[in-house]
Amino acid sequence: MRLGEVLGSWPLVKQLREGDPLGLGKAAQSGASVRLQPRIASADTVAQSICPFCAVGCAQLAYVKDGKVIQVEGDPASPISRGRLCPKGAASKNMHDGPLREYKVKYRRPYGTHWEELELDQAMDMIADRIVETRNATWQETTEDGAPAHRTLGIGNLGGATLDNEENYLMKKLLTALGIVQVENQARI
Amino acid sequence: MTDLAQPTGSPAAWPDTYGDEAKPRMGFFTDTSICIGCKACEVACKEWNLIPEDGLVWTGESYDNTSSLNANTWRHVTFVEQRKQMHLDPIDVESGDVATATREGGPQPLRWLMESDVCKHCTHAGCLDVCPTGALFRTEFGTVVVQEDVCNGCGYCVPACPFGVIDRRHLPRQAEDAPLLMDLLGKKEDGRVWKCTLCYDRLKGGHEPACAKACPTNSIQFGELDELRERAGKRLEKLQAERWNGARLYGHDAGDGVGGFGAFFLLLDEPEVYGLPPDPVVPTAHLPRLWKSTALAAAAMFVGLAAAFVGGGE
Amino acid sequence: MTDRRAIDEHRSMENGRPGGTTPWRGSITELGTQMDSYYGRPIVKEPVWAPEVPFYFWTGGIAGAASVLHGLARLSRNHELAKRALVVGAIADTASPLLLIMDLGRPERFLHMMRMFKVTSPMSVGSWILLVSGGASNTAAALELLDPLPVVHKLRPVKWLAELVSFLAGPPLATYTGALIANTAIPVWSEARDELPWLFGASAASSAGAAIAMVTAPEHAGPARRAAVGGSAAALALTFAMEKRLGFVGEVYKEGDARRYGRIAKAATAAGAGLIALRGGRSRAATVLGGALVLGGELALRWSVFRAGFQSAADPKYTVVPQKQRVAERGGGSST
Amino acid sequence: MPGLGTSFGRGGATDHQQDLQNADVITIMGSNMAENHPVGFQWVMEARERGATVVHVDPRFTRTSAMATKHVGIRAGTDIAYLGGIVNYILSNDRHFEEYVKHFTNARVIVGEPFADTEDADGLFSGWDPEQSEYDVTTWQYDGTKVHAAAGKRGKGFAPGEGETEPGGGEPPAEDWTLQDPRCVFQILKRHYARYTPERVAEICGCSVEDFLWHCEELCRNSGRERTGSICYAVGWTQHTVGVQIIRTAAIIQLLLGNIGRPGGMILALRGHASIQGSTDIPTLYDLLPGYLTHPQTKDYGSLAAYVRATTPSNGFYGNADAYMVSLMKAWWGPNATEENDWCFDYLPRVDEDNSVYWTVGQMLEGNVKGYIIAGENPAIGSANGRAQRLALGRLEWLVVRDLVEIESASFWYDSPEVESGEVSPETIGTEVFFMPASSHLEKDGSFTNTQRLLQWHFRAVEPREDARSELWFYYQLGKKIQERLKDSEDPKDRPIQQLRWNYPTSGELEEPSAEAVLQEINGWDDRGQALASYTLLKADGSTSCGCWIYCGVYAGGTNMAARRVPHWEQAYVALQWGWAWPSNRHLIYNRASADPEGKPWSERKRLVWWDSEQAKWVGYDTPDFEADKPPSFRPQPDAHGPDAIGGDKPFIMQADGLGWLYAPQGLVDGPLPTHYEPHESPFDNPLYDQRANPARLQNDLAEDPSNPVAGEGGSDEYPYVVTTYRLTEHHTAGGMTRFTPYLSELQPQMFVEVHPDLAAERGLEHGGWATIVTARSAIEARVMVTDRMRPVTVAGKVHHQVGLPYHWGQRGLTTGGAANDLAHMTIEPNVNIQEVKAFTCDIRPGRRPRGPKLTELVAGKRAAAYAKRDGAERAEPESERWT
Repeated sequence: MRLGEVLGSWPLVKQLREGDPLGLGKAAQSGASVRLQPRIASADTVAQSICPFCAVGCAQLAYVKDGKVIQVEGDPASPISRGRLCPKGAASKNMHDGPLREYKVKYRRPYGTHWEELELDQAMDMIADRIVETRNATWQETTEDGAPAHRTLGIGNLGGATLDNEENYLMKKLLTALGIVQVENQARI
Repeated sequence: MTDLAQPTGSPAAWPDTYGDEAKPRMGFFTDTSICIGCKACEVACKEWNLIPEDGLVWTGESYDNTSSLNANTWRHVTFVEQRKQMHLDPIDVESGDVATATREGGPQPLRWLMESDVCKHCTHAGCLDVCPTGALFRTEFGTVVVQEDVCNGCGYCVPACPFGVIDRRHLPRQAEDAPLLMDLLGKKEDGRVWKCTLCYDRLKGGHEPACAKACPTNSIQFGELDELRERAGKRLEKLQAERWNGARLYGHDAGDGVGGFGAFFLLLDEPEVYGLPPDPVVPTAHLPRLWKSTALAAAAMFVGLAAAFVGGGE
Repeated sequence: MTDRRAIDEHRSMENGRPGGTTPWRGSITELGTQMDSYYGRPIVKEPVWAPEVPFYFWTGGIAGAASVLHGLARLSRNHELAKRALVVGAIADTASPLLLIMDLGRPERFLHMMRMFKVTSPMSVGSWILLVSGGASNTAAALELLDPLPVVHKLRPVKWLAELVSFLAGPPLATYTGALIANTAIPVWSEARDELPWLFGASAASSAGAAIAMVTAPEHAGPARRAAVGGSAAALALTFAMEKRLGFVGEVYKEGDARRYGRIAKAATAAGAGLIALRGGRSRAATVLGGALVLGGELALRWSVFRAGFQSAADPKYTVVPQKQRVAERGGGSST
Repeated sequence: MPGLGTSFGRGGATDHQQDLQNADVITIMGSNMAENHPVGFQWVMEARERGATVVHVDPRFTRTSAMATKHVGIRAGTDIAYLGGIVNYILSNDRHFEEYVKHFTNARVIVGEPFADTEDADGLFSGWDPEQSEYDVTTWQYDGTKVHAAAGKRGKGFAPGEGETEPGGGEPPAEDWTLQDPRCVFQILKRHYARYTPERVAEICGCSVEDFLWHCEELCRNSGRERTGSICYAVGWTQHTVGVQIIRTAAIIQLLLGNIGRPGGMILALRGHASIQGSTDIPTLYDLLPGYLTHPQTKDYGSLAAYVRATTPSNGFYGNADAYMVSLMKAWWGPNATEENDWCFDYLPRVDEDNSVYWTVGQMLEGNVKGYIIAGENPAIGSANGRAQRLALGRLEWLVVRDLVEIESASFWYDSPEVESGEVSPETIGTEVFFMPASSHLEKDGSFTNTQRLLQWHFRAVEPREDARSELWFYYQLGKKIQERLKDSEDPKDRPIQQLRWNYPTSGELEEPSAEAVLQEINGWDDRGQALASYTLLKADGSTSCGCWIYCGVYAGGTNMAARRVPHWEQAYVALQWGWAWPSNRHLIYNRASADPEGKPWSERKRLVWWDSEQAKWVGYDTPDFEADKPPSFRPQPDAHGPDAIGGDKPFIMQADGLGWLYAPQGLVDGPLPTHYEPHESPFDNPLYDQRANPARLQNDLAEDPSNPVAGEGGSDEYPYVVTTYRLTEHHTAGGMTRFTPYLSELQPQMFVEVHPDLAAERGLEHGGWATIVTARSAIEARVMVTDRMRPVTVAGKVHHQVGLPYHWGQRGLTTGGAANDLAHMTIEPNVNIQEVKAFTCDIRPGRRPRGPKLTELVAGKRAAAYAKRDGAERAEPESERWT
């Protein structure tokens, strides 16, 4: 770079040359500020989503770059939320990649005093085994007074209000077929 | 500079220094009469601007645990509970007389003020004027922004803000390439000053600021300042017709001590109740006179010292 | 923050927010009804400046006034005095920028001070003055000390020029710091805008005079002694005048650090100046003792003013009351 | 759900949130909408700006109250008294919308002789059986016929094979259009609420007569042809031992004022979880099958058809329930479900009267439940009586917890108040715990059903990291593994698993099943595999398959309607092209009622759906919730069944009689009409009747769940204050998604208790200090917030204080604190088995709670003192059914 250019890029010189004597405006603007763009402009993809907290059902847009969510904000097109979010909805990304989010299976053996590591697939096998065993051990074909039962009261399942309809459907379908009837969530309204 | 002495309502370096690049002056109108105090603005701001968490301190000051605008909080929702009527006299919603019950031995009057405070983006901004490095500057949108790549943390802007908005960040500095050999001089703290940028980057991309976009009830309104001022005037008339207790505009007047705010408010009580100065004046309004007096003082010192040489022999 | 320890560390960090539970003990609604500032929290922020700053005000003052004394001494052919004044000034001029850089949040960026020149910013103007004055006085001092070497003789014109520049930069260097703090929203500084540059100027004269007198033989140090005594008298007078005129806003000088340092300043300055005035002409020891007292007094003065600013920001009443008075005088509802 | 379901026919909110902007008066009660549904609240603000009156009735002055035209403070748990007073005001001043009431409600229907009202039996309805401590609901039936409700406990009063009696035509045989017959619903209603006078209301609820009358007048003056009003509620109503009946009272008001089915006229049930509506539509609930079909009980119905008859109305659209049911069985067991094997009806396990979550907790405590899976819920602090919940988890053999973070339900075995107090320790807890990291909503495809019955699709933004997986993945892969293990079994009990349709396309390395494929199965298809467009196409002959009949049409034409996102500015305000609302994309249900009996709009201002005689069909801004071509003049044949049995002037097409039910002859177990009862725990007697609390409420005998002594018993003075628990804007439910999130934790960083200054003075509490709140179950500590917002109420001339407790905190997360639910009891509402956490009694004292064993001592000591004072036995004989 030639000296002239160096001097020319010196805000002090700009200030005098470019009509900003007080140096309060453009002369003070740094190169980075000139080039500044919103980071969502650099997103690879934008996923249409829905807020996971309450049931108002605010529409969200999730901006993704290099396989990471870089921003979540309201979708103005929604007739319900019109792009607006409450503090929880606005914190969706903070919840999604929060400091205490867990990513590994944790196992605690009976009477154990600490968590142990466990491979996901092994955990799935162990859970499947537990369900089959407990179901066999607690199966009830009929009630004491001979009424049909076809069920186990030895296993229960709790949850659903925060899950997707499709997830609830598979949950209900599988557990009903297994004869597990204590399928509940707190949607008791 | 003299125009600083008599506020003109138009920023000193805008739009002229930007020529064709100049954009209409953008700002906020925060209408506290429809603020539900949800703090979505605080969170949306932090998410967008990647601002660090500001500490987990329960204050007991109603529902406000953020306490103030500072380097790590650029939107701050204030909460004030009062034994006051929301509306002065009977308001006439066709027949509904709000005050009746209260007058006839109903419950104590009670209202809960909530207001989302933010940098005022003053027409004449103390922080901007006193910044020695030009880190603070007036953007093409007429807003006041700190450039994190320039600020050297001299801290002059902090006491220069009549609203106590801008502040130095004391949290640990994030890894970033410091200039060659300058690491020796580096400090552990971030050390730079931060405040609302009115989402300068979003504006450049044609998006509205994060807080205004998130605001569920549109209490935070973003737009061209002139249009906002007009809207605010109409809004005040409506509220006064409805006898809202203490409704007033704050910072919309181009004739005030900072030449009007770029982000102004509709309040329901005196400004100081919300932690706002009743009559803010930009420090540099007095600067011309101050410079004169400084020059005189300098001269006086010179004369005084000279006097020390005359008389007294040796 | 991934574990509680980190959180607790963070919580304990002084990160710009007053924090803590409000001391109120009644219904928070009652407080909200009667409060005339938001839970008593500050409106304007306390400065973030560290102790380097008042020390700089002091060294900067010494540097500025010393350059002037040096120049005047040259004119009055008092080369003994001039030489010592030049060195004292140069030392102060070297300490000053170091103190300023140490105070920066990003010291490695000190050069950004030279990025622009802003008349609206006393700190910007001051930085340039300091650059010029410091450069000049140090050049002059270096050449003065190297003068015995014949090679340096060729550079005498440079030396004279440097001395001239430092001479001219002296007065503004000694006084601009008053303008710097007066040009803020801190009530006790801003309201004192008519006194502070004068006060700092006087203080500079007295402390420079004292410093130079201490290192100069009494027979040559007359002007320095007179500068110390006169400056001290002026500084004391201006302090009283300022505190009196400030009235309500000036009450912070009756509280805490501002009061403590203020009393030290007045006592030490008066005692030191008196000692120099009465005995300085004859006794070197008296000059050294008196000079030290004056220097200490002037440093305490800067500290008193510095701390007063913090106290003035911490209590919102100093911001609210005068402003409400203004509004009342204008006879208007506040900015509606 | 049954509150709305028995009244109108469907358990969902009757309208969409945006329509609130068209309301002339909005009553928010049992809800803190501004705080818990802030973005939905924008529509209330729109209405307010348009001049609508907004009234907030609540024990606390909240951020909602701050926005309302007026806040009316009442005593927690007195909602029915307040609403009943409004009913009385309407009826005694003839302010009801007469034409609407006559034509669209069952006001004119004559009720059978056996019915006796609470007025006659001092707080009990006819049919009360003190032995069983439950009602014989058949005594509440219409005169000359026996109808089914469209929701609620529908088997009740019907023998396994028995169906509705058949005069046919769905027309109740006995009616009086003059509404004068003393046994017609209208007159019964009048008599039932006669004693709910304004003075009585003020005395019970502790509000001022003036405020109450002002509210009544606002409601009445905004009813009729030109104006409408809306009511918004949430769990502030449901979480009571009379929760369903509170909602019923609101339904009665809205029917009398002629608001239901009309623009700006609704009951908006504000759900608190993203898919809480969806999780009842596709129920993860023990007593329901998808689409609100009753889950068969341990009775011998004989056949699927007989079971359908015994559990659903034969008229209206439930008349086709056999088609919905058979299609469901086809969706689950596909080709294996045949007419010959009665569509695998016997594959369905049978449920008892009560297998609800609280019953299960009792079973866990007694060691009868061995295994438990928790997915996205946190019972350890989110359910009533946290201590009992945690002890119950500790008595399982194995437990699976799926969540984003390590919630209290996963860490109970080493980090809980019981571990701290030394009651239990890891060494004494035998539960094997699997913590499985879950996917966030940004890591999976799927649909949520929001509070207005709108299905909205969300797309995966990124892949989940490491072991994190969706529930879709978990249950699908789990099913695969179980099928694998049982594939060779000869045991008939394994056949339902072996034959289960369980093949969904998967994708990616994670083998995530396709949510869209699941949605297609939910929507259903015909015998040619074509996606069905509407539930009206479902058949009982096995030719159609449908996983949830009310969702049929969400995949109409092979497109995912839930994923539609036509911007609101490109369509009318009803926004029919955004997502998809059940049923059949109808946003304002029962909208036939927006037109008068002749099919003409009641007024231009409130026009929505009307009969166009030219085109001979119903037209308007919304999808008509009515057979499009059924004219207003249509009258059913005497022997008609199903939809054909519903006249052209009957908007409530799910109901047996097509009418809005002011009086519910069936479906509810605790009364056909709402009646004020005190909460299970209350310091007050019932001023209306000797019957203090809901007689049908379900209590238990668990040692872990003792009750505080109540009014009338000695020792109630040990727990003199009423607690109400709630959420804050800044947190979500038990905090699993927010207490672990920095940006939200810093906004509300600590558990606190809200009290009025007078109570603070009474108990020596200091603002900013600490307080300990004690019940017979437990004690927790909280920072004290002294505020006028906790308005005291004057009940029966005596000032009464209430204590406010947010329930977001627990042991884990960035901010921790006492869990309010630890204080609550497990006595539950009889229709939906929900806990009563909005009103129970407590004591509050200054200072932090004792640590270690001293905590147990404090609670037990106080309980012993209270019980000692209690007359007679250690524990008074319970007056109602017990579920253990």
